[in-house]
Order: sequence, then structure tokens, then C-alpha cells
Amino acid sequence: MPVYIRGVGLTKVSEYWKKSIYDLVVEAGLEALDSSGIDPSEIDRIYVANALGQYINRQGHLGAYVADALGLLNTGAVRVEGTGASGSMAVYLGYKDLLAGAENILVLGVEKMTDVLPTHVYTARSLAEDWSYLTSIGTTFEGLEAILYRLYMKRYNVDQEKIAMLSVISHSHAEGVKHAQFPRKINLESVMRSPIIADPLHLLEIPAPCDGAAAVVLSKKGNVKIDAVEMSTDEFRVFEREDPLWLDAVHDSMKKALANAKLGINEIDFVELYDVSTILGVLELEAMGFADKGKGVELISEEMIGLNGKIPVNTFGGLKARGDPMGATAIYQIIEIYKQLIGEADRSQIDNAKIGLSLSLGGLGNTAVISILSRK
Amino acid sequence: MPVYIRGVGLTKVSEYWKKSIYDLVVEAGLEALDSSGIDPSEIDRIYVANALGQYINRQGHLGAYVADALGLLNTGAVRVEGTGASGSMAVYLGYKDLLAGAENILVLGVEKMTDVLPTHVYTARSLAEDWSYLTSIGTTFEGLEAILYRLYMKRYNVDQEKIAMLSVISHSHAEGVKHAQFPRKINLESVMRSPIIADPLHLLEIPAPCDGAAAVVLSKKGNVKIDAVEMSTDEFRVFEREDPLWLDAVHDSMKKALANAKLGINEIDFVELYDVSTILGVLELEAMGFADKGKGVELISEEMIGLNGKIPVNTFGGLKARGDPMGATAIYQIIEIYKQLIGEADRSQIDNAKIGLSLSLGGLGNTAVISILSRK
Amino acid sequence: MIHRIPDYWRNLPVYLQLKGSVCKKCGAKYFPPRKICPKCGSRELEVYDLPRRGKLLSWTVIRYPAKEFEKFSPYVVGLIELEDGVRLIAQITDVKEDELKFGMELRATVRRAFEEGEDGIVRYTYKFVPI
Amino acid sequence: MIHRIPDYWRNLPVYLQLKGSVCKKCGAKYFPPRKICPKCGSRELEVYDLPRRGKLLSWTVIRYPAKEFEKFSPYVVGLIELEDGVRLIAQITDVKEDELKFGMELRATVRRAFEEGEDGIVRYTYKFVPI
Ligand SMILES: [Zn+2]
Ligand SMILES: [Zn+2]
Repeated sequence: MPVYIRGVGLTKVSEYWKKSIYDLVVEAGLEALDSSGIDPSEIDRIYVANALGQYINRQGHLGAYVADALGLLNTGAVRVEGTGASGSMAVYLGYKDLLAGAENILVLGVEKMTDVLPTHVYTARSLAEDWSYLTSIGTTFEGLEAILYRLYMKRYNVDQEKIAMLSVISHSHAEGVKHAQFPRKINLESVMRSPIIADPLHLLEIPAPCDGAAAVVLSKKGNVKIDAVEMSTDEFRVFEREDPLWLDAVHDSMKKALANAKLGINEIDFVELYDVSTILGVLELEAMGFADKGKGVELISEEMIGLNGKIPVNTFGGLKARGDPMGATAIYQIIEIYKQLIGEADRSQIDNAKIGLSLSLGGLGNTAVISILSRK
Repeated sequence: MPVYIRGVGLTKVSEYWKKSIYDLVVEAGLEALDSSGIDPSEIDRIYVANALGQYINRQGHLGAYVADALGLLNTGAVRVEGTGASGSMAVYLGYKDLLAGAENILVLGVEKMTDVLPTHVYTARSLAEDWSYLTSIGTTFEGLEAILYRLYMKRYNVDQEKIAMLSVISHSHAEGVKHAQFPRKINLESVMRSPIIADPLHLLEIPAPCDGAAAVVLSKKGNVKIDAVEMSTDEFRVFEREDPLWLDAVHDSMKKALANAKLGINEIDFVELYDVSTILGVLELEAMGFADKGKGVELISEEMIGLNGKIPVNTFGGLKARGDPMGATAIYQIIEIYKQLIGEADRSQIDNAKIGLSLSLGGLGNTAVISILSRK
Repeated sequence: MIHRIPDYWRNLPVYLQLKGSVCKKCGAKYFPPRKICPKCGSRELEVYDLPRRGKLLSWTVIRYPAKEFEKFSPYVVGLIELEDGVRLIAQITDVKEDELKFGMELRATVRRAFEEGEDGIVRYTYKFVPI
Repeated sequence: MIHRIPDYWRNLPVYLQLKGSVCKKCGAKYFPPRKICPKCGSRELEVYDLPRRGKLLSWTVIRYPAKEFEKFSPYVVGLIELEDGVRLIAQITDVKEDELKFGMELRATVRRAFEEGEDGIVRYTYKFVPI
């Protein structure tokens, strides 16, 4: 029994000083419900993805919170947390709930980070990693990315510019995108001149703190089909992995998802990466199988991953330019694939979009989730 | 296609200064896996219930964390948070995942509260409630319970002793229970003389901070069947409800669960309440339909809810005496029902245990989950 | 201590002026203001000024508060029904514990809620006092 | 700031003495110590003393740390491979940034990690220094 996306809704990713979690939830939730054409009372369950609310906003229990905000009482509602992968986990749960007999499921992701200083956001991101042996000894999430970055450049003898270029390409795809946090081009020089967060990682190679909410209605009817949602995990501490530059959870979830969807990797028309940094984007392309080990960097060009490239990537700007409201990010990705597949991607539209794939990560690939969607 | 409980594991509920989340997870997880008789590699997915880790332990992403701790890499793993209802939500998700085609699911709940001072635990409990209009103006979770308590006594003209008695009965059921935090009797006088947390609520009417982990393996084979797991929500802020003493999410999830299991309330042999305070236990009995409004207090006697009573309640001590390691609590409840149904409840064993029911709450009934299990 | 200034600032009109919302379709009234009416599903609600008087339905004395309220403990928190039937929970101040009574008349005022952290950022909110 | 003293205290043997674990069945070695071997599933692992020397595989300079590390910023964190092949991540100290080299020899030492909150509770941990 196929499961479809029947309605979608999102807020622009931004810094919303005047909007609360409540405001964002209502905006995205109602848009998704309205576009689905079903009555809110027909929603069987609500899955809410949120990464940082208990730390940043002192607000937990967002399942019931969202149900209440949308005026949907007596509804089952569950909050899911897998840091950056929260949103795709929520889609996974909604998908399974439908397969188990539900009729209509609302999946909503929300994150409100900008109520606190950026230093707290950096700290919050590290909740995804081991407290006792990474965070509490002074390691940040960005620091871990930077260590992998330097290792990659050394092992494969690659210039940083070739990796940082992913940020430039992603930004070019976000130009004019209404829901993007940074809907404008940037050049490589400005990336390389931006402040260093953790050497060699620059500020313009990672997402900025932001807020946003996105929602999809899953149903037995619709115009975009879910072909597969598959999850996998890896060693929780990156330093323990046989090769720290190999994202095995990405590799494993990709393998499972393609098998489940009965597709070959060449049949994927475009990809939404989880570019929580430029270097992670490169490692993801390798682990997914789009490039050999050490060769992912060769894909980072307009010809390869541009909107008219061989395998378009981050068609609305990815985490860097569309923005990364953590718990909601994977749902933005799903909605972007939806828009491509129904031909409503505006300036980001690629030709012949029939099958789209998104990847999301929890931590440094501690979790990976692959979703594959296709036009009905 | 029926879903069964195939293996269970738990730690004693206690204050574990020498054990970490890792230690607790491994202890409960391995016991559940071993008792199920299936090979760990046959686990398709792991659902991890945890309420407070991001706030208290600075550790999020517990899905992947638990998979790693158990040595199960390349497994799908999801953390679920619905405060006190986290554990039963995780059971719900595992149940649906099996109905959607999975073979074996590990559901694990863990909470490690005693690494911080009790004041932080009280604060953490209030994450379940609205930050902007309750917590940030000075209301605690226990304070809300206390307000309902006073209202109940006034409206129904009831003495506090009659309500506080629930704590005494629960403790008497925990006597000698190996996994209980407080395996001993207490008397009504000591309850009424214990310090007041929030007038009129006494310290010995609510659970104490504690740690624990519990796990169940769900499968297509087993000796205890899941008849229903149903969730519902209510207005998120208790003061908005038409009657703040009526737990409508409890009422609604009970109705759905009985319908789903094709059972009448009289067919339920025993009940695990979510006695996050004595007064909540009373309100739950009313909302579930075991007593009329204002009459729940009449059930609080050995004759009615004792182990040999009409409808035995909290057969291993409930939240007060077995303990309330929040994210794990609902899984302890499920395991206790399992033990009753297979006749391995030791001193807590009731006669003719064929159908058991557990209730868990997120916040003050913002969420309610009812699970019904039966002997195969 | 993490400061959440924007959250406080967004809620200031509600904290200082007690705003609710009323459903234009079914007339249901809400505090805090809502954008969707749970009773009828309508999205046409408008903000209105809540009555600033009400009566006490129940109360407690908080003795183990969250960290930022420790210096104010013990303090009274009550469930209040405003004159138009809308309910809320608020601190009750300028009153001795043994003076509290079911049904007692109260009025809203603005007081200090708490100070955040070392920097001593002060937050204000509604509290109720006897009339 | 929430103190997590028991967590620190539990990990002290590992922090101060660098303990790992080795699988008695397949010989795999782990840091931090594990109770189950992900490679072979064995539960027979024993704690052992890790070598206190290793070489630098990669590193970074943390410029935007968590609150409790702000006063130490910037500082160096590196990926280190110990003499028996076990890897870990640790702060590298007593070294200038431009002296850091791939493969450089390091040894473990115990240093202050950070001070928690106003009460100034001091935590110690392993850090590595050049040999
Ligand atoms: Zn209405
Ligand atoms: Zn081994």
C-alpha cells in the first residue's frame, strides 16, 4: 500500500524575533493541512520533530504542544529527537503508522534557536555527540567537523577551496528562493575570508542559527509517493570508527533505501544533502556512492551538482543557504523534493525531476536517514 | 497480526551514583535481549524513551547512543520524548513498526536524574508544561498538582488523608519487590507528616528523583499479547480545560483502547496508574471510568485497589514506591503487567491475571497513553 | 542560566496588559491568545483586553521552585477565574497565606517575576493581589 | 550552569588514568571502555591501561566553545592514535599552533578541563602534550 505526500507547508527560514514556537507551528501546520484538502479532524496522529527545545527553549513535550496549538485535541502526538535527523525520523514514523493502518498523519518539524545567543546554539548542537568523552572535554560539533576536514585535505591532498566551493554552489541555488534564509549568491573569496569557527572550517561553510517550521500531511492519496525511508546508525563517537572519513550509516541507509525502492543509484535525479558543513557534504557524496573515497571533491562543481549538472544537489540552497532549523530541516528537504517532483520549484526547477533523494544526519553521521520520493 | 512481548529487562530503580546512562542501558537492554532468545543482530529498530537527558545530562541523540552502547551498529534508532509518557509512546511506535512489517523491535527507556541536585529535577519535570505561561511565571509541576488537589478536596468535600492513602497502598504493594526504589511499607501518618512540597502536596505523595532503565523486545511471537496502545492529548495548559479536574486525554485514550481491544472496562483485571502524585492517581481512576467524578477517592482502600481488591492497582508499588525514572517508567509498567500475566510477580502476584492495563501521562494529562496487554 | 530575552519580549503585551483572544465565530475566549479555536476550528480570533479582576478557585504555596525563583520561595500561585470566565494561573502576592480563601476577589497588577542569572536581567509579569 | 558531579566522578579513572577495554574473544580494543564488543558481540571485555603515547592524526583550534570553555578559547583539540592503535580526541596543550604537525609524537598528561559555574568546581581530564 503506497504512502503519499498530500500537503505541505513551511515558513521562511529566518531569525524570528517576533515569532514564537507557537506562531511557527501554526503557520506551517495550517498551510500543510490546507494544501492537503483534508479536514484537520481527519488527522490520526501528529509526529513532531524538534532537536533543541528542551535545552534552548525550556520547552519539552512538543507533541502535545503542537496538537494543542493547532486546535487538534484528542489526537495522538509524539515528539521525536535525533538531532539533525529528527525530521526524517518523524517522516519515517508517520510512514510506518500509515502502513499499519492510519489514514492521515501530520508530520511537523520546528526549531526556534534565535531566542538565545549563538554560543548556546553551538553548545546545543553538541548535544548530538557524546557528553562524557567529547563535549565535556572541550570538543564542539564544529570542532569535530574541522578535524575531519583537515584529515581529508591531508590524506587526499586537496585544497580547501575545492571543498568550500560547495557553499558557493548551494548559495547559487538559493538565489530568489522565498523560503531560504540566505536567498543570494556568495563567492568563494568571501567564504574563504569569513571568520574561522574551528580551523580550517569557516563561518560561511556552516549553517547559521535560525528558526523555522515545516510540515507535511502523509496520506493514502497524493501526488508524490514515498518509495523508501531508511535509517542506520554508526559508532556514536567518530574517533572510534575504522575510518573517521567514512560515514557508514550513510552508506548503509543508502543501500537499504535503494533496495527498498528497487532503484539503482543512477536512477536518482537529484539529491538534498545534509551539508552541516562543506566537508560533510563531500563525505556524504562518497558514502552514498556518488563518488569513490577521496573523489567526492571532484563532484563539487557547477557541471556536476549544479541545477543543470549531472546530479543536481541542494536545489534550494541546502543547509547552508536555505538554512538549518535543525528539527525541521529534514522536512524542508522533503518539501523541496516534493516541489521539484510536481514542477513547482520555480527558479530551482530541474529538468525531468522524477525521483529525488534526501539525506539527513544525526550528529557526525551517528545516525543517517535516506528518503526517496517519486512522482506518482 | 498480533504483536507480542517476547523479552523484558530492567534495572532496580535507584540512585546510581556509580552507574551512567551507558551502564543502565546495557544492563536492561541485554537482559531483554537475552530473555527474548533472539540474536541481537535480528533487531530491526530501537526505540529509546528518555524524558530529560537533553536538560539534565547534556546528552541528546539517545537513539544512536543506545544502539552503539549495545553494540548494534547499522540499526535504525529513534529517541522519543513525551515526558512521563515517553516510554509508552516508544512502545506504541515499536508496535506500529511491527504491524508495518518489522520482525523484532527493541524498546528501551532510560532516565538518569540523580547526577544533578533535586532542584534541577523539579525544574526538569516542568519541561512538560508551558514555559511562557506556567514555568516562566513561577509555576512548578508539583505546584499545578497541588492546585488541583486543593480544588478537589474543596469541591467534593474530601479529607486529604483519603487521597494520601494511595501512597500507603502503593508502598504496601512494593514490599519486597526487587526492582522497586522503596520496597517497604509506610503509614499514613508518615505521609501526612512529610515535608510539604507545594501545599497541600507532601513529599511522600510524589515520586523521588531516581535512575533506571527498562527494555522490552516486541516480536511476532511471545507469550503476552499487546491488545491496544492508544494515545490522546488534551489542552496543553491545565487552566484552560473546561474542568481542570477532568483528564480528558485519559478518558479518550481509555475509550479508544477498550474499543480497539474489544473489551469492556469490567474485563480489566488490574491497573498500573501513573501516580505522579496521589491526587493524579485519583483523577485518573475517574477519567478512566473506574469511578464517577468525585468518587475516585472512594476507591482508595485496600478492599478496592489492594492486591486482593476489586481492581488491584500499582501492583509493584507504582510511581511512588517502585519509582519514576520518567522516560523509563511506562516500560517498567509494561514489564510489571507482563510479570503478572505470566505468573512471575512473586509477592505482588494477583489471582487470575488475564488482562492488565497501564496508563501513562505526559505532563498533567496533556498526553495520555493507555496500553492493554493480555495472556496469550 | 540561558537568557531567553526574545521570548520574554514577545510576550510582554500579554504579561503586562493581560491580553486574551475571542473567537469571532463561536465566541469562545482564550488565555493566552490563540490563532485557532479548538472548539470550532475557526481561525478568526481577535485579541482583546482581559478583565483585570477575578476570583480565586484554588491555590498552592510553592516551596521548591525552579532555580531562578529560589530567592522568592515560598510564594503563592493560584488558579484564577476572571470576570468573563477566562481562567489563568498566576502568582498571588501582597497577601498572607492564612488570608487566602476560595472565591476571594483579586485584581491584576504587574510585578517582578525573577532575575535571570548573574547579569540580573529582570523580568516582569502579571501577578494578582487581593482587592 | 548545572553541575554533573557524579558523571565526572564516575569517569575519573578514565580521565586521569586513561583506561580502555579489550575484547577477550576477538582482541578488539576500545576507548572509552565498552561492555559489549560491537565487532563480535562478546560481553567479555576487560579494562586495561591505554598507552600514554601516540601520534597526531588531525587537529583543530576551537574558537567558539561551549560556555564553560569560553575563558580558555582558543585551544587545540586533536585526533590522536595511541601506540596500540586505539584513537581518541583530546585537547593538545603546551604547544603553539604553528608547531602542530601531522604525525607528531604526543604524550598524555592530566590538566584542568574547566570550572563549572559560580561555585568554581574544577574538573580535570586527559590532555596531550608534545614529547
Ligand atoms: Zn470558535
Ligand atoms: Zn570482540
